[in-house]
Amino acid sequence: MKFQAIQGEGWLLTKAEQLINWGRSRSPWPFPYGTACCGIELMCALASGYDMARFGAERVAFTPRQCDVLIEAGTITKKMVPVLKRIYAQMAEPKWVIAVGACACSGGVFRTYSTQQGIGSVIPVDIYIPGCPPRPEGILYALLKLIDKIEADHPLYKQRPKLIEALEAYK
Amino acid sequence: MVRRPVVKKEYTLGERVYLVEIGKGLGLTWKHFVYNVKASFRKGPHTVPTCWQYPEDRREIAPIFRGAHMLQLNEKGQELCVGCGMCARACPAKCITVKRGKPAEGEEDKYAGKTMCASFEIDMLRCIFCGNCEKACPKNAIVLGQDYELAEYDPNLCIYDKKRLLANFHRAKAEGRLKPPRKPVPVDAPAPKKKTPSKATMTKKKGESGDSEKA
Amino acid sequence: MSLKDRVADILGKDLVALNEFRGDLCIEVPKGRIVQVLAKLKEEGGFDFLSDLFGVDNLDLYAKAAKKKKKSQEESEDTGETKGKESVQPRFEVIYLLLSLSTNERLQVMVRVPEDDLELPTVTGLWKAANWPEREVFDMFGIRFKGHPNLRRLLMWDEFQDHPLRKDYPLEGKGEERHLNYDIA
Amino acid sequence: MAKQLETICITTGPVEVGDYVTLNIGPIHPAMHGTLRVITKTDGETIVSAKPEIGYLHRGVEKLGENLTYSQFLPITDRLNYCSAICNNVAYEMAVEKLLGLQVPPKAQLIRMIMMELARIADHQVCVGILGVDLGALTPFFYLIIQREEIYEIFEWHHGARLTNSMGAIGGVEADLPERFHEKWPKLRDTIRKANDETDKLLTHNRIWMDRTIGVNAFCADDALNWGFTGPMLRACGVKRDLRKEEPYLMYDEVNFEIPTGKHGDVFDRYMVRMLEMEESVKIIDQAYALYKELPEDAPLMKKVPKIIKPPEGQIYHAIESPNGELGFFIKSDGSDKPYRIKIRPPCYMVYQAFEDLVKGEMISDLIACLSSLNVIAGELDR
Repeated sequence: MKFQAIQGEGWLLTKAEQLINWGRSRSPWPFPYGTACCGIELMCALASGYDMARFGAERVAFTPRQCDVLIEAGTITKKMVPVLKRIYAQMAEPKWVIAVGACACSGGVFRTYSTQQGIGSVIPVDIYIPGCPPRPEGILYALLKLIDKIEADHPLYKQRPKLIEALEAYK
Repeated sequence: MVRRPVVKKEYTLGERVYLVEIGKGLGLTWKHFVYNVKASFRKGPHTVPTCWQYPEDRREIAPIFRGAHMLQLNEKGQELCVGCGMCARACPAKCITVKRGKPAEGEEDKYAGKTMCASFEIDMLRCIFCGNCEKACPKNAIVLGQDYELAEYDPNLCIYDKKRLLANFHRAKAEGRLKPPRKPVPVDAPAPKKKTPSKATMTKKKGESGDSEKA
Repeated sequence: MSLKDRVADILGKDLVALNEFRGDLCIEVPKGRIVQVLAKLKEEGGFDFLSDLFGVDNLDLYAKAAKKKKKSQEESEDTGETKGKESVQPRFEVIYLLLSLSTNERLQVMVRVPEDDLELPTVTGLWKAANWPEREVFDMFGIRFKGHPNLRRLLMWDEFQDHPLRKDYPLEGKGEERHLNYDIA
Repeated sequence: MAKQLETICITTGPVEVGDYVTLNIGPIHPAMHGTLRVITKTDGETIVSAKPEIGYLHRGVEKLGENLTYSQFLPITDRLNYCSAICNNVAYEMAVEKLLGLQVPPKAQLIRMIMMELARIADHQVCVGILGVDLGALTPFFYLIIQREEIYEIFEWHHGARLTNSMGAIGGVEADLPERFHEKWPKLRDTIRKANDETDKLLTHNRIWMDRTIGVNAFCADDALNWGFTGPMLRACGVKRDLRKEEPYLMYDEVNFEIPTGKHGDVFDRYMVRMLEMEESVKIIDQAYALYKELPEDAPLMKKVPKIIKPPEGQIYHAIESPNGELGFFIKSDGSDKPYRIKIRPPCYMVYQAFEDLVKGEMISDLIACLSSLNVIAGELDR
């Protein structure tokens, strides 16, 4: 009975979750990790003309510690993989990853000895954007989709694996 | 040690005082600000200084823009693709797989050619949108449309099958965004000679084997 | 005097072969005397700018030629004699692209490097520009340059074993991964 | 001190700390353009040595070229210098045409010239903008980006892509200049000039800008030649050398333009050379457009090339003046439909290898200014 209030119908927790989600989705601070061509289009998307800041991606920080969304734009080579892993590890939870462009998604045309075939095998990716490079609109669309995903998240459940375990047992 | 030319910093008075130039710069940014405010009140089509309010105000895309692929039908509603696989061979990223098939009994009039593609898959994550498939297609069946909103949560959804490519076409047709047929490129038969030949093609030796003298 | 004659004049005996294709002159010089030849070209020929330096692996080319030869041999049913002559051909080439700033002429100087003696003298003393290209040739083909100030891998990471631009290295690699020797995260 | 600095910049390898402070910058430092890494040894704030490490964007383009056909490799060249992809396309196309012994029709040459110069302007704008951003002047970057969108629009309407253009084909170009170009060019010319003027007003005579750029990383001309510099970097040192003039390709010998040069090869001179070159590019486009208008509307755009290109055996090297300098393609053909060996001579590769000499004895903050002014594009540097 104790868990009844938390288990979905709980008004307070749902509202708290909504509040958290609202806050998170309105300020996805990006870490623009542009390594190659897609970085230039990402620059366009961030700069005037498209202005990603309209969706709350206002503060572009170049340190992973203060970012929520890792926008991986460009090729990741095998030499770079440890660096990418490190950046991802340095980001604080909650964190999301957008893979921009063919190279980041799957290696693209560079099916070669030195290119990592997609960053999905290295770090978890939330959104894949095909294109080589995608238009700035394509990047903005992905950001909007990411915001949708953040809004549908359950931050309080996710943070407490033990609680979920208990709930599962309760059922 | 590295040699460095000595550079004398010679400033004019205005530069030395330095507030003059700062003032000029600030004036310029204010001019932009006023211009932008004015432009935002202007009616009519989008003007440059303000930004494109993307989801609502979409930018005009060139009709030849290379976006998501689609498989075209002809005016009679027949599939143009014959499954020859030329696009797959021309693709530098090797992201297209085509299987050739014969149309089933009684369905021949659904296809323009005698054969058809049994399956047609494009891995959009690999695709680099270079347009080589479009150039290679002898039937003008596969074209790159104008869709650019391709982001997906799941990478498996980015592998477009035949159904989805045809759906792309139907959607584009409904919205009137079909790609105009490519104009034939005027190819020259007898070359009109340039007045001064560029150095790159100064010597014309055809059919001369490169290593003949080395052996 | 055309460039061809001039180069032949300057080099004299050092000129092994000369080849012109579409206006590009390529000369072959002996491996041992490459630095002297380049110095001579720089001083006397006026080729004072090194625009690039790179290697070529001729493995496939020889295989193709051998195949062709074999085919023609089979056709003419002429057996024996010329067997094993292809293996004598040095496998690698290193090409120096020279440019004369005053006359705007370009010259390709080629030197052949056999597989069992992968060593060349460095030309960083003549042109500093040869620094990274030589490192790249070492990285990609495994040709060592004697006297190079810092002959390490340039493009691939240090622990990488193979030489990727060799023809017998597969395009998609052999599954190498880079691991740092300290723990990240 | 060492510890503190290390936390600011993300290190990716073990750093050795000797008498000097070893400071690792990159590869994800904001001033390192994504993929560059410099390991410096500093004495206080003065740089004692700076070792650049490259290869973080080595994608195996040359090896890939050996496994693709001649026309398949064309889209890959876009990904070399992605700020001015058209110059790479044209350089590669011209190299293959030289191998085939082709000559492109004049109209195609003019279209190539116009597009290349537009790409050059876009490239220089990015370079100047980023140089400003790295030195703390954000405003010009935004003004230039607004203007650059217009150029991208023309690219999009001509060959269907904004950045990775894959313009033309071997043997010519595939489309005539779009309607939009005819409408837009007079206006675009003014906006380009206006944007440049504004950048000029904001930066050139600004005391802060001058203090941070004049005399920084000054470089001797003979050193520059010894290191293999080309392009704006060499011209900033005072050497008047431009492949468009020295080895005219396309129709550059029929247009008049100046070669702007600097004096000392410092950051300010490089910036000025780039700014003046944009102006010259506008002039070139104007003249080329006038020449273009003289040609009949149905003039040929393509030379007839077989569908599968099989050049004769041989090896050629062809170079053009890309925005960064001499961009050359060496192609060795063995008579098959795939190139036997492709070697790309990227301009910033030669410039970047002199980085240690460029920054030795300067301050750390000047290192950032130096790196931005070199306009090192990692895609072309590492290939």
